Amino acid sequence: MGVREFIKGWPVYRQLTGTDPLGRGAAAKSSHSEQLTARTSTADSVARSVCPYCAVGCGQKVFVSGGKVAQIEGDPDSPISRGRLCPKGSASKNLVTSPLRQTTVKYRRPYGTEWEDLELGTAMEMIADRVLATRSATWQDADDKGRPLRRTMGIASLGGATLDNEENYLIKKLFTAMGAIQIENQARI
Amino acid sequence: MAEAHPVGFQWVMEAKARGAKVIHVDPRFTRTSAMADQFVPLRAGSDIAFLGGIVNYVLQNELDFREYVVAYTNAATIVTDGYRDTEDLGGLFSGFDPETNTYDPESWQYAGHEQNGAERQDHARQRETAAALQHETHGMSVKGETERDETLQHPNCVYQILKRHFARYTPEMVETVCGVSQDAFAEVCQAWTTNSGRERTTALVYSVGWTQHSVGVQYIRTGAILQLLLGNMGRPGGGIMALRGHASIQGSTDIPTLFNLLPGYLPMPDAEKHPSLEKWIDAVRHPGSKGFWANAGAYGVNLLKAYWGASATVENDFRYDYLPRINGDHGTYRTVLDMIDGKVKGYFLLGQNPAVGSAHGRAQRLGMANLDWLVVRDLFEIESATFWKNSPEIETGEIVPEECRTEVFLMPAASHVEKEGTFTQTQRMLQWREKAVEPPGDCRSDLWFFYHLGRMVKQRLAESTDERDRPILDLTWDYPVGGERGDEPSAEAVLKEINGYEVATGRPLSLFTEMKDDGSTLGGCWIYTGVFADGVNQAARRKPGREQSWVAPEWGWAWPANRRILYNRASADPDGKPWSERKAYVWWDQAKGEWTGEDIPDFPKTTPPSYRPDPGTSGVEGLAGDDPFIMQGDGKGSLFVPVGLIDGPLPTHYEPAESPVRNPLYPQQASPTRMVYRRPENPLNPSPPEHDTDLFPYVFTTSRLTEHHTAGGMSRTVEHLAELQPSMFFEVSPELAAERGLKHMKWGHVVTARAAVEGRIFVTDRLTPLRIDGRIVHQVWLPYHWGSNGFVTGDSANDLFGIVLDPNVLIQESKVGTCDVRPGRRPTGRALAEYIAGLGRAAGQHQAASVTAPAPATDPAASKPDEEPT
Amino acid sequence: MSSFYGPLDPAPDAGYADPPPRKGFFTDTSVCIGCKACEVACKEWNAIPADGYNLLGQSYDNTGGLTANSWRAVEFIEQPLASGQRSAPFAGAPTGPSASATSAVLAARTGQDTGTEPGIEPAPDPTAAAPAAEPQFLGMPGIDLPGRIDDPDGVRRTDFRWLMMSNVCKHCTHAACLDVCPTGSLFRTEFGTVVVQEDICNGCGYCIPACPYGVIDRREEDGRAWKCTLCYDRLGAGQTPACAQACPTQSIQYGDLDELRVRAQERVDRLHEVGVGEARLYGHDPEDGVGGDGAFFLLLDEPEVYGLPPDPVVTTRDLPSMWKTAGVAAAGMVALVAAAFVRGPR
Amino acid sequence: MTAPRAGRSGDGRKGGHRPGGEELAVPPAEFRSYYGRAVLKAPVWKYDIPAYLFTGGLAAGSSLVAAGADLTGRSVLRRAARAASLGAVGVSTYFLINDLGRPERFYNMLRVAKPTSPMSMGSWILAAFGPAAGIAAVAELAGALPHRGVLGLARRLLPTAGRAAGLAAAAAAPALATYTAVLLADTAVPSWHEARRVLPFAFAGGALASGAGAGLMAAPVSETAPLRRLAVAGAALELAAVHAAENDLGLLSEPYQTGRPGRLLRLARTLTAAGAIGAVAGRRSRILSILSGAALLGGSLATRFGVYEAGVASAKDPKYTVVPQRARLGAGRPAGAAPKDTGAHQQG
Repeated sequence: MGVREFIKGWPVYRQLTGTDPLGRGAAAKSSHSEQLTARTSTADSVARSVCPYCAVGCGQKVFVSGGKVAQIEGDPDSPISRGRLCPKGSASKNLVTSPLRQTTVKYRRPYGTEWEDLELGTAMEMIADRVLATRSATWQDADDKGRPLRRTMGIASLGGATLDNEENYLIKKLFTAMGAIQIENQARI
Repeated sequence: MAEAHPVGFQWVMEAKARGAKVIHVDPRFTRTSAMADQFVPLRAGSDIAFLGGIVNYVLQNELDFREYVVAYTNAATIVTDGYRDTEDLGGLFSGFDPETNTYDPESWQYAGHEQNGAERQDHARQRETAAALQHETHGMSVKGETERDETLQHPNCVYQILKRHFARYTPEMVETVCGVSQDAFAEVCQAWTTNSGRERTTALVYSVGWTQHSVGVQYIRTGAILQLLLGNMGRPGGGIMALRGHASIQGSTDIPTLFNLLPGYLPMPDAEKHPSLEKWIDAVRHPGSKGFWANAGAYGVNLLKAYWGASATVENDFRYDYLPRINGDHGTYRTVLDMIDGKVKGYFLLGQNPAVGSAHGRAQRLGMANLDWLVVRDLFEIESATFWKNSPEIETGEIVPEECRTEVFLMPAASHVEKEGTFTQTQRMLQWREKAVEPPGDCRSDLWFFYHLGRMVKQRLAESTDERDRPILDLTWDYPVGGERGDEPSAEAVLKEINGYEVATGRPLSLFTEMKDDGSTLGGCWIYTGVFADGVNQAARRKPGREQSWVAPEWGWAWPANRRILYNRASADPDGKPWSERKAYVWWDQAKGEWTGEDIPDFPKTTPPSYRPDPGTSGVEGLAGDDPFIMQGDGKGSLFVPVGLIDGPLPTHYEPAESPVRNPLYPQQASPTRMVYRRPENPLNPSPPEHDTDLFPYVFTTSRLTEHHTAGGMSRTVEHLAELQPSMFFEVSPELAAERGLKHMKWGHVVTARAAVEGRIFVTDRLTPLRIDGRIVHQVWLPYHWGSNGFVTGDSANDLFGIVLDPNVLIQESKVGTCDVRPGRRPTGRALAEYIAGLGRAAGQHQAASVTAPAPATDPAASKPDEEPT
Repeated sequence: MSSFYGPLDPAPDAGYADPPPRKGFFTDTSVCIGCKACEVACKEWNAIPADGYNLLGQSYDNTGGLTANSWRAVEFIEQPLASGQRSAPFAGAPTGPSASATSAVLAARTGQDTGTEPGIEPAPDPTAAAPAAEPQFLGMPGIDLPGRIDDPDGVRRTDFRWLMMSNVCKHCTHAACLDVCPTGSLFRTEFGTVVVQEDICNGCGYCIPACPYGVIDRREEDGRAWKCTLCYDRLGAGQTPACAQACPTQSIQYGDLDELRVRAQERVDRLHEVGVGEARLYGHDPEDGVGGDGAFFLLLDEPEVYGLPPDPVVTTRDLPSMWKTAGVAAAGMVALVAAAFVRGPR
Repeated sequence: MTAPRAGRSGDGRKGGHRPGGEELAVPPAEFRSYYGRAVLKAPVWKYDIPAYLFTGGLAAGSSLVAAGADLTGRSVLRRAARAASLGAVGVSTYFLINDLGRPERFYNMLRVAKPTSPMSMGSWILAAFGPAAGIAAVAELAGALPHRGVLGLARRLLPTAGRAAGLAAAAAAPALATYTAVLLADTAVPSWHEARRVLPFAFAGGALASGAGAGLMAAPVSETAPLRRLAVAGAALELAAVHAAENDLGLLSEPYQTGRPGRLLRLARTLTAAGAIGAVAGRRSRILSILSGAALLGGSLATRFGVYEAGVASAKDPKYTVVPQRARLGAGRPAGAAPKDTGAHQQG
């Protein structure tokens, strides 16, 4: 930048030569302000989503830039919510980007006093082993009158009200096939 | 509603702006009250008395919408002679067995249907298995043909029974029981009735705290009776709206992760009642009943086909024998007690935090501490994952990490933007979410977790010849995988299976009526059939609301068949014409010979209003042209429920399991059929007529704050929410503050026989003492969002509750209890355990005498009739 | 028309040729449900840090007011007053004098660490918050509460209302913060709003005492002044500010200021019709001390009850006379020095 | 937790329990507020700014004294005053930059030239004054330079340049001394804004008194006769103006009288009066002159801190915001109805 440009860019010069002699508006505008854009307009992609909190089902638009969630806000198209969100819905980006989020598997061994790290794959293998072992150990073929039960009472599950229908479907399907019946969720609470 | 569902509340504000009167009934003045035209404070646990009073007002003054009531409800139906009401039996209905604390509903049947009751052999079992939750949805299984007296004069007709039953719910009684002044009560009665009828409708909105009572089902029943009497069901601006609290809690009931249900409200087979496919199907379709449940065979077979695919054939009853059987109470509370007893070894927690969110947190945590293994899948390190290191029981020495053997896997979950799939919101609408980003690190969707768990289990058993492994090996589990990591199962493929398709061609079904019971179609959840109609993901539809009609049928997809208002045939008169132009919604188009309107008609499309079935016709064809309640066995709205409820055919005010007052209405103190678990770790506070009820003289209730979400796992962990309500506090009236020496913003604690919970005291005019039965009753309110983890921490209010359940659905009473409130912080460490134990001992002295006599309890977190004359 | 005072269209005055219509907020407190969506939406969009986990005891207000880290702040006011349109909520309830006075005093003592300066200070004189003397309870627990039965005045808690308001920067027509800013960091945008330019602000702090509403504030770890920008970036993209978009009940309305003023007047008229006589507009009048606010309010009580100044004035109104006075004083200095040196002996 | 509202009878509530227990000039104010919290934000400035108010005034006063000394041939006084001026303006600059939230961006102060911003004007004034005062002070070093070469040239030119610069600084000085009064008054801080007609005189007087005081301490008694006159005049002006602030602003005088600012201003009054008297009485005593000068400086310093803190106190208490505005509305004189200055008092 030459001196001339520097001078021309100097707001005092703009005050003296432009329409804003008092330097309170146009003359005082900074380069940052000149270049300001809404990150919602420059997002790489927008996903149509639904708020994860209560059951009103407000529409959300999830703006993504550089593979990261840049903004989550209400979807004005939704006839349910008309673009509005409550404080929880409005905090959705904060939710998914919270520094407290767990992103690795944690393991507490029996009688342990601290978490340990575990590979995801290892954890899955261990869980599968335990499910089968427990199922085996607690299997009930029939009741005392000989009526079939075909189940285990050793494995229980709680949760699903915050999950997708597809997930609940697989959960119920798998547990039912395995004979686990104490499958419950918030609807009972 | 403004507190917990602010965005939904915009529609109430919209109605208000157009002149609707908004009435809010709640123990405490909330954000909703602030916007209401009338706020009615009442005692937690007294809602049936309150609503029953309105029912009585309607009946005594004959203010019911008579034409609607006669044509569309069972008001005219005659009940068997043997029926005896609570009026006659001191608060019990006929058929009560004091041995088991259950009813034999034989004497509640419609005249001529008496054998109906006999079918349900074991009433205690009914209660244990939450059979009513099944009935809730597979309809009242009564025969289609009933004896009726449309003059409503027959002494045994439902209308007259109703009138007698509610006769004692006078304004004076409402005042006595609820603490609502007669003036305020009259204002509500007048508003509700004058705003209902041909030209106007009134909506009843409740939050699901209503269900968290020992008589929760009957709360909602009372609302239903009132709305039916006033002709507010199936009509725009009317109805009963449950404001549910979790993004897909409706979906998790439709496609249930519940012990007693299979997808589409099909019952889990009972070892005793459902020995065969046929028995199972018949239990649902109830031969002789009218309506769409008649096709239950197709629904059941399609589910079995969806589970076991090619292996499920007509010859093997579609592998019905692969289904595990229930034979009792396997609900979450029973299961937790079993954990304490060492009967349960492994536990999955899927986005659920019972250590904070379930009643009796201590029992929850002690149960978890006695497992072999626990898998927690969550976004955050929730309290249920860390019970072994920082639960209150660590402090009291009840859990010692070095002695607690539970192996814990904390598996990070994908958030709602990191996976695709559908949520079903509170109005039964499915909305598809697109995936925005990949989940970070080891975070995975539950779809991924269960798909791969299933795959690994199948692999491990591949060589098994054990017959018990066949259901796993034959399970269809071939979902395509993809995504950036290449191993994410396709949610859309799962949704297609849920929707159902023709086995031969793969063509998606458009409606459940296309389902066949011969194995040629399959579908995982019949009520969701149509969500993939024409091979299009209908739940992903996003036509802007402003570009379509006010019903907005092209946004998402609502079950069944994309209907937005259930039973909307009732929005037209018996002749098929709208009750009024203002309230036109669905009507009969004579020229086209079909039902039409703003919504998808909830009725056989071409069945004219004048249609009358031949005698003996059942099923869909059995529905007369003016039978709008097409899922009920008689096609009528049920004022009186002869079948399916454990605790009586009509709502009756019983005191909550814990109450400071004697039931002013009946000698029977609390619900006689409530589920009580009498165990050392589950002591209950004494209630009248037990002695020493002044140990716990106050009523407390809990609810949500706008700024937090349930057990706080998704809000205490979010700094922009945590800062808005950073600390546990509880609210008392100035009068109670004076009585107990409580100071605003100072520490105080609330105690029950189970726990002591501390927080900052808020002294506020928003709570008021009430005059109940001649004495002053104070109420305390607590939010229940805090626990030991997150940006902000605090004691958990749910620790205060014991475990007492509604017998119909096995949901706990966690919206009302008795307590004491004391200034200062609670004791800590072992002193806390001793403190509680002392309270428990004091309370326990009074338990012995009280098993059936009086138990009490309930009240509403929020019940709000909103009236919307639009 | 003065650039310093009175009605004015600020954008052209600030040198914008042919600017878009002036934008603003109309915050209708009569429909505010106090959900705080505005606070959160604002923080999310503008990447504002949390400002402390402090329970204030001011009803549900744990924000405490506008700071550099809270550009929207929802206030809660519990009043034993008639609402004008409702049944008395506690009529017939067996209630007595309220202890709210005490409560308010205690709440007022609470300070808050907001990570900003000056942030939220405790009230200098908490008793000023008290509506009435603390009720005297005799301390005798029983069926009837002490002080209730023998209440000679017949004072019973019958009426009650809970007022809520989302406070925000007013975007004054004559904005003192902007006027006094020495760097031009605070400037008037083409939309007529007042915005801090974060690349310019050097944290001199002058804007803070200049604001007649106590809005603008400095972020401690950052040193710069921050406040509501009316989402300048979103406006530029034709979008609605984050708070207004989120607001579930349209308590916060965004739009062309002229239109909002009309809408607001209609709303007041409507409320008056239905008996809410206490409804009044605040900051809507171009003739007021700041030339009208770009963000104005419908209130249900006096402004000071919401912590708003009842008759704010832009300090710059008096600037010409102040410069004049300073000139006189300066001339006096010269005269006195001259006199001192010229006159008399050494 | 009801927020501010009127008592049951419908009147306002008690507002003023005064800290300190001094006599109230006005009856306790009745007003309502939001939990008693401030309407305004108090200034965030630390000690730098009140200190700068003093050093800026000192620099201005000193440069005026230096110019007078220069023109009247009092070379020791001139030299001392020029040094004081440069020193004071240097310290001032440090204070100003130190107080910034982003000190590295101090240069943005010259980004614009805004007559609406006293701070902007002040920056330009300082930008003019500082170099001038610097050259004037440097010129005093001329005598130490060699006689030849470039520095010899400088040695010859510097006295002239020094005089020119000194006069230039003196020309800017009155603005430097008084703009700070406008800087304080041009805020919403009630007790500052209300004192807008007196603060410039207080600061002008203070600048003169401190300039004179510095001179008294540095110069031999032989050269200080003008300073003694100036000290009396400056002190009188300062005392009169502060007295007006303390008494003529109605409720808004209260912060000047009470609490810490009240104590500071009483100290200032004592010091300033003593300094003025000492200046006159000590015309033959170097020691007394030095003490008088110190008292004047101290008095000026205390005045600035007192005035500053009074403003802060007035901003922190909603009473001072609400009550006068309510009174204005009650009298039918809202700000909007009165385009002209309608302060509750007219003092000069």
